[in-house]
Amino acid sequence: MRVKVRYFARFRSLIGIGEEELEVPDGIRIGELLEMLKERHPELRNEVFAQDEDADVNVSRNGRYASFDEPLDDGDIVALFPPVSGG
Amino acid sequence: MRVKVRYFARFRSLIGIGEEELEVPDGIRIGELLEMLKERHPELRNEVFAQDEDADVNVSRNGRYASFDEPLDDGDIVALFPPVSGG
Amino acid sequence: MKCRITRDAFDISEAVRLISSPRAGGIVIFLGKVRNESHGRKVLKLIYEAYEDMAVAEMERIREEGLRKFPIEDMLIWHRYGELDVGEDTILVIASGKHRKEAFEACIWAVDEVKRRVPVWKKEVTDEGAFWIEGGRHIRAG
Amino acid sequence: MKCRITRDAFDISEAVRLISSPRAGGIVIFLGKVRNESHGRKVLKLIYEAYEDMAVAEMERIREEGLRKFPIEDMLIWHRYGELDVGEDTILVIASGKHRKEAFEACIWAVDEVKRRVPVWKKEVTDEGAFWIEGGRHIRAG
Repeated sequence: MRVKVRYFARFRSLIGIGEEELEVPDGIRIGELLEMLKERHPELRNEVFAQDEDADVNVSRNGRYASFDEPLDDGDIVALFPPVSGG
Repeated sequence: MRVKVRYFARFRSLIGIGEEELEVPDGIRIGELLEMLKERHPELRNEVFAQDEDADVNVSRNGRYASFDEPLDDGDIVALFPPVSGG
Repeated sequence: MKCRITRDAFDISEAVRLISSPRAGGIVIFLGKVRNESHGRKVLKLIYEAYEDMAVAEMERIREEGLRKFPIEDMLIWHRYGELDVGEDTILVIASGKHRKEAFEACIWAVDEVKRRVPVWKKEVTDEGAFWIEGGRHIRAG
Repeated sequence: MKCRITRDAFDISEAVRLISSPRAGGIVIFLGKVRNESHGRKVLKLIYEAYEDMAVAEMERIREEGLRKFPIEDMLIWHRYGELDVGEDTILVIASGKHRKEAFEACIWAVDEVKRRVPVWKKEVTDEGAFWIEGGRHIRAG
Protein backbone atom coordinates (compact mmCIF):
# COMPACT_ATOMS: atom_id res chain seq x y z
CA MET A 1 0.00 0.00 0.00
CA ARG A 2 1.02 3.66 -0.36
CA VAL A 3 1.17 6.41 2.23
CA LYS A 4 2.07 10.09 1.95
CA VAL A 5 4.64 11.53 4.36
CA ARG A 6 4.77 15.29 4.96
CA TYR A 7 7.59 17.29 6.59
CA PHE A 8 7.20 20.71 8.16
CA ALA A 9 9.30 23.62 9.37
CA ARG A 10 12.91 22.68 10.21
CA PHE A 11 12.37 19.07 9.08
CA ARG A 12 11.33 20.27 5.64
CA SER A 13 14.66 22.15 5.42
CA LEU A 14 16.57 19.22 6.90
CA ILE A 15 15.20 16.63 4.49
CA GLY A 16 14.92 19.01 1.57
CA ILE A 17 11.38 18.08 0.53
CA GLY A 18 7.91 18.87 1.83
CA GLU A 19 6.33 15.51 1.08
CA GLU A 20 6.86 12.15 -0.53
CA GLU A 21 4.81 9.02 -1.32
CA LEU A 22 6.13 5.70 -0.10
CA GLU A 23 5.28 2.06 -0.78
CA VAL A 24 4.98 0.37 2.63
CA PRO A 25 3.91 -3.09 3.85
CA ASP A 26 0.17 -3.44 4.49
CA GLY A 27 -0.76 -2.63 8.09
CA ILE A 28 2.61 -1.09 8.97
CA ARG A 29 2.57 0.74 12.30
CA ILE A 30 3.65 4.36 12.67
CA GLY A 31 6.67 3.35 14.77
CA GLU A 32 7.81 1.00 11.99
CA LEU A 33 7.33 3.70 9.37
CA LEU A 34 9.51 6.02 11.47
CA GLU A 35 12.32 3.44 11.44
CA MET A 36 12.03 3.25 7.64
CA LEU A 37 12.21 7.03 7.43
CA LYS A 38 15.33 7.17 9.61
CA GLU A 39 17.01 4.71 7.21
CA ARG A 40 15.88 6.72 4.23
CA HIS A 41 16.82 10.13 5.71
CA PRO A 42 19.90 9.76 7.94
CA GLU A 43 19.47 13.46 8.86
CA LEU A 44 16.64 12.31 11.13
CA ARG A 45 18.80 9.95 13.19
CA ASN A 46 19.89 12.62 15.65
CA GLU A 47 16.34 13.64 16.42
CA VAL A 48 14.45 12.30 19.42
CA PHE A 49 11.34 10.41 18.31
CA ALA A 50 9.03 10.03 21.31
CA GLN A 51 5.41 10.44 22.30
CA ASP A 52 5.94 12.85 25.17
CA GLU A 53 6.96 16.44 25.77
CA ASP A 54 10.66 15.61 25.32
CA ALA A 55 10.17 14.60 21.70
CA ASP A 56 11.99 16.52 19.00
CA VAL A 57 9.63 14.95 16.50
CA ASN A 58 5.85 14.97 16.62
CA VAL A 59 3.82 12.69 14.41
CA SER A 60 0.30 13.09 13.10
CA ARG A 61 -1.87 10.78 11.06
CA ASN A 62 -4.53 12.31 8.83
CA GLY A 63 -4.33 15.62 10.72
CA ARG A 64 -4.46 14.26 14.26
CA TYR A 65 -1.67 13.48 16.75
CA ALA A 66 -0.97 9.77 16.56
CA SER A 67 0.65 7.13 18.76
CA PHE A 68 3.49 4.96 17.48
CA ASP A 69 1.51 1.71 17.68
CA GLU A 70 -1.26 2.84 15.32
CA PRO A 71 -1.40 0.76 12.11
CA LEU A 72 -1.68 2.71 8.87
CA ASP A 73 -4.17 2.36 6.03
CA ASP A 74 -3.63 2.81 2.34
CA GLY A 75 -3.69 6.52 1.42
CA ASP A 76 -2.98 7.77 4.94
CA ILE A 77 -1.11 11.03 5.38
CA VAL A 78 1.57 10.96 8.05
CA ALA A 79 3.28 14.21 9.07
CA LEU A 80 6.57 14.66 10.94
CA PHE A 81 7.24 17.98 12.57
CA PRO A 82 9.19 19.65 15.40
CA PRO A 83 7.60 20.89 18.65
CA VAL A 84 5.13 23.62 17.75
CA SER A 85 5.59 27.31 18.52
CA GLY A 86 2.46 29.16 17.58
CA GLY A 87 0.88 31.99 19.51
CA MET B 1 -17.76 78.41 55.08
CA ARG B 2 -19.76 76.78 52.30
CA VAL B 3 -19.53 73.24 50.91
CA LYS B 4 -21.41 71.53 48.10
CA VAL B 5 -23.04 68.15 48.75
CA ARG B 6 -23.90 65.85 45.83
CA TYR B 7 -26.19 62.79 45.85
CA PHE B 8 -26.12 59.96 43.32
CA ALA B 9 -28.21 57.03 42.13
CA ARG B 10 -30.75 55.81 44.71
CA PHE B 11 -29.80 58.60 47.15
CA ARG B 12 -30.61 61.22 44.56
CA SER B 13 -34.10 59.66 44.26
CA LEU B 14 -34.40 59.27 48.04
CA ILE B 15 -33.51 62.87 48.86
CA GLY B 16 -35.10 64.30 45.73
CA ILE B 17 -32.21 66.56 44.72
CA GLY B 18 -28.86 65.99 43.04
CA GLU B 19 -26.91 68.63 44.97
CA GLU B 20 -27.15 71.43 47.49
CA GLU B 21 -24.87 74.07 48.99
CA LEU B 22 -24.64 74.24 52.77
CA GLU B 23 -23.23 76.76 55.25
CA VAL B 24 -21.11 74.73 57.73
CA PRO B 25 -18.77 75.59 60.62
CA ASP B 26 -15.14 76.19 59.60
CA GLY B 27 -13.03 73.00 59.71
CA ILE B 28 -16.02 70.69 60.12
CA ARG B 29 -15.07 67.02 59.66
CA ILE B 30 -16.84 64.75 57.19
CA GLY B 31 -18.32 62.64 60.02
CA GLU B 32 -19.85 65.80 61.54
CA LEU B 33 -21.24 66.86 58.17
CA LEU B 34 -22.87 63.44 57.81
CA GLU B 35 -24.65 63.93 61.16
CA MET B 36 -25.93 67.31 59.91
CA LEU B 37 -27.16 65.67 56.72
CA LYS B 38 -29.01 62.93 58.63
CA GLU B 39 -30.82 65.67 60.61
CA ARG B 40 -31.60 67.55 57.42
CA HIS B 41 -32.71 64.46 55.44
CA PRO B 42 -34.36 61.92 57.78
CA GLU B 43 -34.57 59.53 54.78
CA LEU B 44 -30.86 58.91 55.36
CA ARG B 45 -31.26 57.71 58.95
CA ASN B 46 -31.91 54.11 57.96
CA GLU B 47 -28.76 53.92 55.88
CA VAL B 48 -25.51 52.50 57.23
CA PHE B 49 -22.78 55.13 57.16
CA ALA B 50 -19.43 53.36 57.55
CA GLN B 51 -15.97 53.29 56.03
CA ASP B 52 -15.88 49.62 55.16
CA GLU B 53 -17.47 47.17 52.76
CA ASP B 54 -20.65 46.97 54.85
CA ALA B 55 -21.47 50.62 54.28
CA ASP B 56 -24.68 51.53 52.50
CA VAL B 57 -23.25 54.99 52.01
CA ASN B 58 -19.91 55.86 50.47
CA VAL B 59 -18.45 59.32 50.81
CA SER B 60 -16.05 61.16 48.58
CA ARG B 61 -14.39 64.56 48.95
CA ASN B 62 -13.39 66.39 45.78
CA GLY B 63 -13.66 63.20 43.72
CA ARG B 64 -11.72 60.87 45.99
CA TYR B 65 -12.92 58.41 48.66
CA ALA B 66 -12.62 60.14 52.03
CA SER B 67 -12.41 59.08 55.67
CA PHE B 68 -14.84 60.43 58.25
CA ASP B 69 -12.20 62.30 60.24
CA GLU B 70 -11.04 64.49 57.34
CA PRO B 71 -11.71 68.20 57.96
CA LEU B 72 -13.33 70.10 55.09
CA ASP B 73 -12.23 73.32 53.40
CA ASP B 74 -14.36 76.09 51.99
CA GLY B 75 -15.65 75.15 48.54
CA ASP B 76 -15.15 71.41 48.96
CA ILE B 77 -17.46 69.03 47.13
CA VAL B 78 -18.68 66.08 49.20
CA ALA B 79 -20.61 63.28 47.51
CA LEU B 80 -22.82 60.61 49.11
CA PHE B 81 -23.60 57.49 47.14
CA PRO B 82 -24.55 53.82 47.48
CA PRO B 83 -22.14 50.92 46.87
CA VAL B 84 -21.08 51.06 43.25
CA SER B 85 -22.13 48.56 40.58
CA GLY B 86 -20.26 49.32 37.39
CA GLY B 87 -18.87 46.78 34.98
CA MET C 1 -7.68 58.85 26.45
CA LYS C 2 -6.78 55.65 28.25
CA CYS C 3 -9.41 56.21 30.95
CA ARG C 4 -12.75 57.31 29.61
CA ILE C 5 -16.42 57.35 30.58
CA THR C 6 -18.67 57.69 27.57
CA ARG C 7 -22.20 57.33 26.21
CA ASP C 8 -20.85 56.05 22.89
CA ALA C 9 -20.24 52.48 21.75
CA PHE C 10 -16.63 51.35 22.10
CA ASP C 11 -14.30 51.21 19.13
CA ILE C 12 -12.20 48.23 20.24
CA SER C 13 -9.71 48.63 17.40
CA GLU C 14 -9.05 52.20 18.54
CA ALA C 15 -8.57 50.97 22.11
CA VAL C 16 -6.10 48.28 21.03
CA ARG C 17 -4.16 50.85 18.96
CA LEU C 18 -3.97 53.16 21.99
CA ILE C 19 -2.21 50.58 24.14
CA SER C 20 -0.13 48.79 21.50
CA SER C 21 3.64 49.17 21.36
CA PRO C 22 6.52 47.23 19.76
CA ARG C 23 7.33 45.84 23.24
CA ALA C 24 3.85 44.38 23.85
CA GLY C 25 3.54 40.71 22.89
CA GLY C 26 0.37 39.93 24.82
CA ILE C 27 -2.81 42.00 25.02
CA VAL C 28 -5.64 40.88 27.29
CA ILE C 29 -9.03 42.49 26.83
CA PHE C 30 -12.12 42.23 29.00
CA LEU C 31 -15.32 43.40 27.35
CA GLY C 32 -18.49 43.46 29.45
CA LYS C 33 -21.90 43.38 27.82
CA VAL C 34 -25.51 43.74 28.96
CA ARG C 35 -26.90 40.25 29.54
CA ASN C 36 -30.55 39.31 28.94
CA GLU C 37 -30.89 37.78 32.43
CA SER C 38 -30.07 38.79 36.00
CA HIS C 39 -30.89 36.75 39.11
CA GLY C 40 -33.70 34.97 37.27
CA ARG C 41 -35.26 38.16 35.90
CA LYS C 42 -35.45 38.96 32.21
CA VAL C 43 -33.44 42.16 31.63
CA LEU C 44 -34.94 44.67 29.19
CA LYS C 45 -32.20 47.28 29.48
CA LEU C 46 -29.69 48.80 31.89
CA ILE C 47 -29.41 52.41 32.94
CA TYR C 48 -25.96 53.38 34.23
CA GLU C 49 -25.59 56.55 36.25
CA ALA C 50 -22.09 57.88 36.85
CA TYR C 51 -20.35 60.51 38.96
CA GLU C 52 -18.41 61.38 35.84
CA ASP C 53 -15.45 63.42 37.13
CA MET C 54 -14.77 61.07 40.01
CA ALA C 55 -15.27 57.98 37.83
CA VAL C 56 -12.54 59.08 35.43
CA ALA C 57 -10.25 60.08 38.34
CA GLU C 58 -10.80 56.70 40.02
CA MET C 59 -10.14 54.81 36.78
CA GLU C 60 -6.90 56.77 36.39
CA ARG C 61 -5.89 55.85 39.94
CA ILE C 62 -6.62 52.17 39.21
CA ARG C 63 -4.57 52.39 36.00
CA GLU C 64 -1.61 53.95 37.82
CA GLU C 65 -1.79 51.37 40.61
CA GLY C 66 -1.96 48.59 38.02
CA LEU C 67 1.12 49.88 36.21
CA ARG C 68 3.05 49.90 39.50
CA LYS C 69 1.70 46.56 40.75
CA PHE C 70 2.23 44.42 37.61
CA PRO C 71 5.17 44.30 35.15
CA ILE C 72 2.93 45.37 32.27
CA GLU C 73 3.42 47.86 29.47
CA ASP C 74 0.10 49.70 29.53
CA MET C 75 -3.51 49.65 30.70
CA LEU C 76 -6.76 51.11 29.38
CA ILE C 77 -10.11 51.42 31.21
CA TRP C 78 -13.30 52.59 29.53
CA HIS C 79 -16.83 52.55 30.95
CA ARG C 80 -20.14 53.47 29.38
CA TYR C 81 -23.13 55.13 30.97
CA GLY C 82 -26.68 56.03 30.01
CA GLU C 83 -29.31 53.63 28.66
CA LEU C 84 -27.92 50.39 27.26
CA ASP C 85 -29.84 47.57 25.53
CA VAL C 86 -29.14 43.86 25.86
CA GLY C 87 -25.96 42.99 23.95
CA GLU C 88 -24.43 46.46 24.22
CA ASP C 89 -20.90 46.97 25.58
CA THR C 90 -20.59 48.26 29.16
CA ILE C 91 -16.93 48.13 30.17
CA LEU C 92 -13.60 47.64 28.42
CA VAL C 93 -10.39 46.89 30.31
CA ILE C 94 -7.14 46.17 28.45
CA ALA C 95 -3.73 45.26 29.81
CA SER C 96 -0.71 44.85 27.54
CA GLY C 97 2.51 43.15 28.54
CA LYS C 98 5.66 41.66 27.10
CA HIS C 99 4.17 38.28 28.04
CA ARG C 100 0.62 37.10 28.55
CA LYS C 101 0.77 35.99 32.20
CA GLU C 102 1.13 39.45 33.69
CA ALA C 103 -1.36 40.89 31.20
CA PHE C 104 -4.02 38.37 32.29
CA GLU C 105 -3.32 39.01 35.98
CA ALA C 106 -3.43 42.79 35.59
CA CYS C 107 -6.64 42.69 33.55
CA ILE C 108 -8.44 40.44 36.07
CA TRP C 109 -7.28 42.69 38.94
CA ALA C 110 -8.33 45.90 37.18
CA VAL C 111 -11.84 44.64 36.33
CA ASP C 112 -12.34 43.73 40.01
CA GLU C 113 -11.10 47.15 41.15
CA VAL C 114 -13.36 48.99 38.71
CA LYS C 115 -16.39 47.07 39.95
CA ARG C 116 -15.45 47.78 43.56
CA ARG C 117 -14.41 51.44 43.33
CA VAL C 118 -15.53 53.39 40.28
CA PRO C 119 -18.68 55.45 41.05
CA VAL C 120 -21.06 54.03 38.47
CA TRP C 121 -24.46 52.61 39.40
CA LYS C 122 -26.58 50.18 37.50
CA LYS C 123 -30.37 50.25 37.37
CA GLU C 124 -31.73 47.05 35.82
CA VAL C 125 -35.02 47.43 34.00
CA THR C 126 -36.56 43.94 34.04
CA ASP C 127 -39.89 42.29 33.31
CA GLU C 128 -40.55 42.52 37.09
CA GLY C 129 -39.76 46.23 37.33
CA ALA C 130 -36.65 48.33 37.85
CA PHE C 131 -33.96 47.58 40.45
CA TRP C 132 -30.96 49.53 41.65
CA ILE C 133 -27.95 47.26 41.98
CA GLU C 134 -25.77 48.25 44.94
CA GLY C 135 -22.81 45.94 45.25
CA GLY C 136 -24.58 42.58 45.63
CA ARG C 137 -27.95 44.05 46.73
CA HIS C 138 -30.95 44.56 44.48
CA ILE C 139 -33.29 47.35 45.63
CA ARG C 140 -36.58 48.06 43.91
CA ALA C 141 -36.42 51.46 42.24
CA GLY C 142 -39.25 53.97 42.85
CA MET D 1 -15.57 30.65 11.08
CA LYS D 2 -14.76 30.40 14.74
CA CYS D 3 -11.48 28.54 14.09
CA ARG D 4 -9.43 30.03 11.33
CA ILE D 5 -5.84 30.17 10.10
CA THR D 6 -5.22 33.15 7.86
CA ARG D 7 -2.60 35.37 6.26
CA ASP D 8 -4.82 38.43 6.76
CA ALA D 9 -4.89 40.89 9.66
CA PHE D 10 -7.59 40.16 12.23
CA ASP D 11 -10.81 42.15 12.31
CA ILE D 12 -11.40 42.05 16.07
CA SER D 13 -14.86 43.61 15.81
CA GLU D 14 -15.90 40.81 13.44
CA ALA D 15 -14.51 38.23 15.89
CA VAL D 16 -16.41 39.76 18.83
CA ARG D 17 -19.62 39.79 16.75
CA LEU D 18 -19.15 36.11 15.90
CA ILE D 19 -19.10 35.04 19.55
CA SER D 20 -21.56 37.55 21.03
CA SER D 21 -24.99 36.51 22.24
CA PRO D 22 -27.65 37.99 24.53
CA ARG D 23 -26.54 35.49 27.20
CA ALA D 24 -22.89 36.56 27.21
CA GLY D 25 -22.05 39.16 29.86
CA GLY D 26 -18.28 38.75 29.85
CA ILE D 27 -15.98 38.44 26.86
CA VAL D 28 -12.27 37.79 27.39
CA ILE D 29 -9.94 38.31 24.47
CA PHE D 30 -6.28 37.41 24.14
CA LEU D 31 -4.47 39.10 21.27
CA GLY D 32 -0.85 38.13 20.62
CA LYS D 33 1.47 40.44 18.71
CA VAL D 34 4.97 40.25 17.28
CA ARG D 35 7.36 41.75 19.86
CA ASN D 36 10.52 43.64 18.95
CA GLU D 37 12.68 41.51 21.26
CA SER D 38 13.18 37.81 21.96
CA HIS D 39 15.74 36.35 24.37
CA GLY D 40 17.89 39.45 24.11
CA ARG D 41 17.83 39.54 20.31
CA LYS D 42 16.25 42.34 18.28
CA VAL D 43 13.43 40.81 16.24
CA LEU D 44 13.07 42.10 12.67
CA LYS D 45 10.13 39.91 11.70
CA LEU D 46 8.52 36.51 12.25
CA ILE D 47 7.77 33.87 9.68
CA TYR D 48 5.04 31.44 10.72
CA GLU D 49 4.71 28.15 8.88
CA ALA D 50 1.56 26.09 9.41
CA TYR D 51 0.22 22.63 8.63
CA GLU D 52 -2.97 24.35 7.63
CA ASP D 53 -5.56 21.54 7.58
CA MET D 54 -4.36 20.02 10.82
CA ALA D 55 -4.00 23.44 12.48
CA VAL D 56 -7.66 24.25 11.88
CA ALA D 57 -8.72 20.74 12.97
CA GLU D 58 -6.65 21.00 16.16
CA MET D 59 -8.09 24.46 16.94
CA GLU D 60 -11.58 23.02 16.49
CA ARG D 61 -10.74 20.19 18.90
CA ILE D 62 -9.44 22.72 21.46
CA ARG D 63 -12.61 24.79 21.04
CA GLU D 64 -14.85 21.75 21.56
CA GLU D 65 -12.85 20.63 24.61
CA GLY D 66 -13.06 24.18 26.02
CA LEU D 67 -16.83 24.30 25.59
CA ARG D 68 -17.14 21.01 27.48
CA LYS D 69 -14.56 21.85 30.17
CA PHE D 70 -15.78 25.36 31.14
CA PRO D 71 -19.33 26.72 31.63
CA ILE D 72 -18.85 29.23 28.83
CA GLU D 73 -21.09 30.32 25.98
CA ASP D 74 -18.67 30.28 23.07
CA MET D 75 -15.01 30.27 22.00
CA LEU D 76 -13.11 31.54 18.99
CA ILE D 77 -9.52 30.74 17.95
CA TRP D 78 -7.75 32.44 15.06
CA HIS D 79 -4.08 32.20 14.10
CA ARG D 80 -2.07 33.96 11.43
CA TYR D 81 0.76 32.62 9.34
CA GLY D 82 3.21 33.94 6.77
CA GLU D 83 5.58 36.89 7.27
CA LEU D 84 4.65 39.22 10.09
CA ASP D 85 6.33 42.47 11.10
CA VAL D 86 6.83 43.75 14.65
CA GLY D 87 3.50 44.95 16.05
CA GLU D 88 1.35 42.70 13.84
CA ASP D 89 -1.29 40.40 15.33
CA THR D 90 -0.41 36.70 15.56
CA ILE D 91 -3.14 34.94 17.55
CA LEU D 92 -6.63 35.78 18.75
CA VAL D 93 -8.46 33.70 21.35
CA ILE D 94 -11.88 34.74 22.69
CA ALA D 95 -14.04 33.13 25.34
CA SER D 96 -17.50 34.44 26.15
CA GLY D 97 -19.44 33.55 29.27
CA LYS D 98 -22.38 34.61 31.36
CA HIS D 99 -19.83 35.79 33.91
CA ARG D 100 -16.22 36.83 33.61
CA LYS D 101 -14.53 34.24 35.84
CA GLU D 102 -15.14 31.26 33.57
CA ALA D 103 -14.39 33.35 30.48
CA PHE D 104 -10.95 34.31 31.88
CA GLU D 105 -10.20 30.70 32.86
CA ALA D 106 -11.25 29.31 29.49
CA CYS D 107 -9.27 31.92 27.55
CA ILE D 108 -6.07 31.30 29.57
CA TRP D 109 -6.49 27.54 29.10
CA ALA D 110 -7.13 27.80 25.36
CA VAL D 111 -4.10 30.01 24.70
CA ASP D 112 -1.91 27.46 26.49
CA GLU D 113 -3.42 24.59 24.49
CA VAL D 114 -2.93 26.39 21.18
CA LYS D 115 0.73 27.04 21.96
CA ARG D 116 1.21 23.40 22.96
CA ARG D 117 -0.74 21.61 20.23
CA VAL D 118 -1.54 23.59 17.09
CA PRO D 119 0.97 22.79 14.31
CA VAL D 120 2.35 26.25 13.64
CA TRP D 121 6.08 27.02 13.76
CA LYS D 122 7.77 30.32 14.27
CA LYS D 123 11.01 31.39 12.62
CA GLU D 124 12.38 34.53 14.22
CA VAL D 125 14.41 36.75 11.93
CA THR D 126 16.68 38.76 14.26
CA ASP D 127 19.71 41.02 14.04
CA GLU D 128 21.78 37.89 14.82
CA GLY D 129 20.25 35.74 12.09
CA ALA D 130 17.18 33.51 11.79
CA PHE D 131 16.12 30.96 14.40
CA TRP D 132 13.49 28.26 14.41
CA ILE D 133 11.58 28.25 17.68
CA GLU D 134 10.64 24.72 18.75
CA GLY D 135 8.81 24.74 22.05
CA GLY D 136 11.39 26.44 24.27
CA ARG D 137 14.40 25.73 21.99
CA HIS D 138 15.95 28.19 19.56
CA ILE D 139 17.74 26.53 16.64
CA ARG D 140 19.70 28.52 14.10
CA ALA D 141 17.99 28.29 10.72
CA GLY D 142 20.19 27.29 7.76
